[in-house]
Amino acid sequence: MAPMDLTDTEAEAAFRAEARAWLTANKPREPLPSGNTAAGFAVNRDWERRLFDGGWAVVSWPKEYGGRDASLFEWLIFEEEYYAAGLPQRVAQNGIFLLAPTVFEFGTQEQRDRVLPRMAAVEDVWAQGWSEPNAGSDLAGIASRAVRDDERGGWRLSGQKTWTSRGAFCSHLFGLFRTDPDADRHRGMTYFLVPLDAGGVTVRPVDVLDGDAAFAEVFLDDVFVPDDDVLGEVNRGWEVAMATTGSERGLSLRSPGRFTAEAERLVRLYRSRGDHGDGTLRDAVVQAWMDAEAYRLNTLQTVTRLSDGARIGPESSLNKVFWSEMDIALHEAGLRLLGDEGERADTGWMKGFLFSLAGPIYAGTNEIQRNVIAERVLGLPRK
Amino acid sequence: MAPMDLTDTEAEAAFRAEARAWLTANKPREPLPSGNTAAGFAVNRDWERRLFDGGWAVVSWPKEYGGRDASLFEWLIFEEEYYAAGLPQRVAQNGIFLLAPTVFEFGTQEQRDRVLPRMAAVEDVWAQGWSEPNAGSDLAGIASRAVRDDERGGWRLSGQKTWTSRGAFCSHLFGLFRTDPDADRHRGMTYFLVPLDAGGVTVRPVDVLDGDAAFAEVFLDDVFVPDDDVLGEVNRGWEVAMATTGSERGLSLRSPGRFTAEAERLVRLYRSRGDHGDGTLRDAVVQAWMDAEAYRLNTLQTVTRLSDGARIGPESSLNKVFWSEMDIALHEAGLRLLGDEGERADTGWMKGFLFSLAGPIYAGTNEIQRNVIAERVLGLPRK
Amino acid sequence: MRFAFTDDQLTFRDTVRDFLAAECPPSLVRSEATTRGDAWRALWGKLAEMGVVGLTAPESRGGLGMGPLDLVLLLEETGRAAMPGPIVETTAVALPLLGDGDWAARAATSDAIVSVGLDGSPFTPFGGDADALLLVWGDDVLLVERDAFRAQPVDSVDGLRRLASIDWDPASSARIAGSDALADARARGAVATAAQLCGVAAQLIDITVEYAKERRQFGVPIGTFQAVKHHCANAMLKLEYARPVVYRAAYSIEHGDPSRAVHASMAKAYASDAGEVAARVALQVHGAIGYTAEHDMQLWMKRVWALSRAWGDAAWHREQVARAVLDPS
Amino acid sequence: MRFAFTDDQLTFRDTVRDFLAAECPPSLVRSEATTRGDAWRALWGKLAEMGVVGLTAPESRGGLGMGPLDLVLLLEETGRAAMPGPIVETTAVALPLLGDGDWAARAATSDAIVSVGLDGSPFTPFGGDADALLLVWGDDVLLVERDAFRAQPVDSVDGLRRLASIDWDPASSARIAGSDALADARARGAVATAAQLCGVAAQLIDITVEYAKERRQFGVPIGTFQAVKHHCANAMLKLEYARPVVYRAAYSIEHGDPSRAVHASMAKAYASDAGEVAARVALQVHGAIGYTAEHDMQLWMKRVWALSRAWGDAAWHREQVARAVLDPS
Repeated sequence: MAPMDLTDTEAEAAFRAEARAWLTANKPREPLPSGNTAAGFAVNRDWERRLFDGGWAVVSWPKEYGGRDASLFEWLIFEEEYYAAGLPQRVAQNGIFLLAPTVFEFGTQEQRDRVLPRMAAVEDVWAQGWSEPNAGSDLAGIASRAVRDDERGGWRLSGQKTWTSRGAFCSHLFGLFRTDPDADRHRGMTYFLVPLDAGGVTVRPVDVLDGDAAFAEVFLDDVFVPDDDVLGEVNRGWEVAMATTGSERGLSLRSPGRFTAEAERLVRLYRSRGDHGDGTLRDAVVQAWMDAEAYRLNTLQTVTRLSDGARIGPESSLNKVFWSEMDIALHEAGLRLLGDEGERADTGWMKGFLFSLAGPIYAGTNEIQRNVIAERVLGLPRK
Repeated sequence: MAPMDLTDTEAEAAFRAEARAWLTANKPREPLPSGNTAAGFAVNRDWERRLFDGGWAVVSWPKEYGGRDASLFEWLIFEEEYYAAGLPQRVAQNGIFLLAPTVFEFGTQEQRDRVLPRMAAVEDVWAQGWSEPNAGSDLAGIASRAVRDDERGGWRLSGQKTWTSRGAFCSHLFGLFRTDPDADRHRGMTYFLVPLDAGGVTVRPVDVLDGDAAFAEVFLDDVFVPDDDVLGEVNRGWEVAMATTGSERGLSLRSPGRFTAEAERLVRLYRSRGDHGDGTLRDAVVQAWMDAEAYRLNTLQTVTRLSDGARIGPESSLNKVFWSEMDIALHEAGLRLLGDEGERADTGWMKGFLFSLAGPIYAGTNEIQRNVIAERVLGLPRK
Repeated sequence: MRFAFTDDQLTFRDTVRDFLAAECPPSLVRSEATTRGDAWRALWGKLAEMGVVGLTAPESRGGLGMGPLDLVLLLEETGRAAMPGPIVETTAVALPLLGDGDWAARAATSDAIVSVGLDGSPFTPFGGDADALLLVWGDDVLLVERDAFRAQPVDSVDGLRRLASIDWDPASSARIAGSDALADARARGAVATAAQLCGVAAQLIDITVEYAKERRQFGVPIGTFQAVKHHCANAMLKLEYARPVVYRAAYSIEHGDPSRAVHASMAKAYASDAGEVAARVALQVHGAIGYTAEHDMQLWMKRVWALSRAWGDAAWHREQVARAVLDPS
Repeated sequence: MRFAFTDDQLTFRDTVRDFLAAECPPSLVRSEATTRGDAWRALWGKLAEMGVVGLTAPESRGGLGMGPLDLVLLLEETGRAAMPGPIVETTAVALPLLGDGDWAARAATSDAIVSVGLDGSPFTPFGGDADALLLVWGDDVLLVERDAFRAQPVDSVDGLRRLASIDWDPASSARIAGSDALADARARGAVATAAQLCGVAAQLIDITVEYAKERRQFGVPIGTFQAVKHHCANAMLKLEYARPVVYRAAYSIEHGDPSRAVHASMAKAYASDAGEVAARVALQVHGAIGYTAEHDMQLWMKRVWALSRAWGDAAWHREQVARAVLDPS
């Protein structure tokens, strides 16, 4: 094994320089709007298409699917440069970070060829269909069902998905449906890929705290989905889905670049506004800055392990708790620095604060994550 | 109802002046040693005897038992003056604050006459015998048993009590023993009064964090206790005992005077040491000072309610969580103010810190208390 | 020594609670919070008829001649109901400054809206709705009538705040009080806001406990999970220790206690913290549904985020206490 | 980019872990912590034979010529075992200052005990045991031999610290380094102590998890209660985020990174906090049995309370980071 080296290799440094140069030359002049409105979604989608055209949409994917076969470290570097350039989270993220790894692992060759290039090119934008009205923390409480249609060679899906991020603007949904109603709670589910323009699908936008329609409810009424759109084995959807929850909680959805960029913004705000003589605020700012850095270092450890062939395990729950609570604390510090303007609805810090509040809830509440840490990392008994 | 009045009445002011004058004239010249060693216990007992001789041992008790029929407000005033004079918690406390209210409520006239005056005069010093090796948070897990002895007119007690505060130095024990082994967990227990010099009793001192023998294990091997020493009804010991746990958690064991006096000490330490430019330390000090004051105010509300005829309910669990966590935070701030001397074993702040750490554990852990708040104050379902 | 409210005070509290339960439903709160509507004015008029708006005005000017201790429980109820209307600004702060002048009579009877911009913030609640504002110039408080100021709306995260930034002309304004009265006004504003925050927190806890009893996951109500229980218990702990601190501060102002400013700072520090904890717990226990704009809970949560900062946030008030308690005088 | 230790480093770590498991049982820790005994000296000698004591001394002086990155995992193991002995003072701090002098050889081979009093505290660990001390005079580091100082024992809450206050004579001492080396020495001391704290915290978590699996109340292991689970999870969270910060700081010192002092401060801040949380959780989960002197857990808990303060506490180190990151340079 090579010794520890926390600097870029020559290849990494070259990759970083290339990414930075491209982003500098190509990024939009004005800050991008929120992707949680119809108009904002379209603007972001255009930008992400440009990213694809430049070859930067999915750097870690194989070249044949639109990537550049970048290493995980290079992916981290790209993310750092991306957020340092002031760019926002991507509307394509749930597809490329959650669905795509599952398609690479469980999909057929035909599915990969059909799904991935269009996803990379933002021609299809994917929404996650996990939660239901009675399946939140208790994801295995999913009640939406799929009934076999042998005649047409597929399944008929019915039920309701909810809290679907940007569901009103996405073109496709990936989600779990119950295919064997007699099986145990964690069995008898199947992972389906569903076009949202299919007959029988109704999408209702749901506004969130900041007033944008960031959520949607998706109603499915006897929606036909062909066998080709079953991902992995029938009745093994739980195992297939769990492969993406590790990504969602841990590494990919929350790359450190976003937080280190936010932390730098916080430091700049501190320097321009001062701490009003409030030593606890100074301390909160430096803690937030350090936490972003600690998250980066922890991720570097994880990526090194993954590069050595390990798989991400229940320790991803540690990451989920850490980044989500850090993100809130960071934005709270920002609002405090704003002083009397801290209650304004229209600042980036308030928008960011409201967004951060969702962190401890989605992708498995932090209460569930702490259970996972206790039971699966530390080995405490479930019951 | 009279309007709110947060000042002493004339009678209260006179009472306060009298208490202060007596304490100033009579308190020991040197700070009292810890009561958790044999020698220290004796010194404290002598002082508490003097307190009794002065008529200040049990101010709220009836005159006939050594008190002065003081109101609850006067009791609070006495406690304020007592701790403000730099005096420590009393070795007699578990008797006068936990057992005595139970004797007043459930005891026979004969028991009151026999037990209370000797307790007030520190001739008998009582230890609490609740916990057992397998009955900590789960107090109903008590396994010590009492078997009927009709011939001698009493009971034979066997079992083990543990974490008994100052048990090695006390003369008597009050505790629960199982008298009906076939009853439900919370039934079939009886409340006994046990002299620790009775045949069959073995007491083993147990050292705690600061090295003093603050705990004891009490082994009972076929110890005879006459019927006269059953407090309340046979097999109703749980209900009888619960009457004192409210006191233990809430009001009496942790009168605000102790914390306001400690908070003033912390402020003096801050003034002499400064905060080393550490704004979070300054904030911690002022929070501790305010918390002691908030606890005093909360207690004044409670005492007003009690004076109006209410009984203390599950809200005592709020008090227990608050004072125990405040006490730790206050002493942590003190240790931080000490700077490099903060790790010294021989400071009052370290002693106080170690003592404070027991707070979230005894009298029902804070985890249990938070369950009680959720279930019995807020009405969340038990299961 | 007696730390309790009188039966009269409790009865008035219950009357206001019942009134708001009937007249200020969540649907009204929602429409006012999201549209900058005018429905609050009718409510304000009824509240004036009950004597609540003019509670602190002299009887000669149509008020009840009462003080902060009579008002504090009513303010808590306005927080519980997330009531729109400048009750803190008018009743708690402006009327004691206006004395027995004509503006006192007009404000007490809801004939005129009088708001205040005294807490050092550049934004004034109800600034665009007021017929007169009390504003600071140097160490003085000036009364500025409608034609001497212009109001530019500013969006707070809490639409009920109806903030505006004010452009005004001190030359055409009248001095009504000096620095001592200003200090007292700030204490009154802090304590009144603290009382509202206690009510907001209480309502958030109630909503959350009810949800935790009903919402089922893993086959049981989520309120059976110890983590949910402890979240709710922590919120209740903060609230129950904030309340007496707030009541004491109201008492100290009522009686001119020399430490009233420190007591007011304690009140605002505790209530701001209690509100923040209640809001966080409410959202976390509700989960995604609490994150939607459709759920009423968010209206109260946003109230916390605004009010916890108004008249000084918790850290600022702790520092005021620190200066009084820790620093050599 | 590669953030992992080499196989050699991990193997050495395992060797030391196995050695300490065999040679430094809790009974030894207990007797050393409570009696100021001399049993640590035999252990120290064996550790020197393994090369651990002299790890940072040049090979020409009997050392291994290694650096902080080779040492950091071993220090973590000494924390896990609560090992008595001046490994931070001698190996992490003194030897890099002693260079290739005679004292380096004597300290590396355990022939002499060399401790340091460089962190600004008036108390010096192993001050009464040392044959030589490195102490600060002005901006310089002086080597003070046994006959030039007197040591007065001071009791730490953690008996393993063997603190003494030192009375010494700068005139009969030799300057061995200046202010740059002193700054580096402080970074080395902070990171080494941080590594020990990670080990102490890891052991506290292990002990606590084992206890929570075995201890039964209400008919089930207490580790099934969600409150206990979340306590343990919180401790683990703090530890797992402290470790990479500590390792990075060791790397930065090893490579002379210009930010190494800031990285060292981050390391100590995180490790101190992680230790404090682990200690609190350990005690609360153990309950009364953890409060007794009879239970071994308290030995580790007391270690935390001493080491979290040694070389600067968390707040002090955060302020050092703040000065570097927030303040205009």
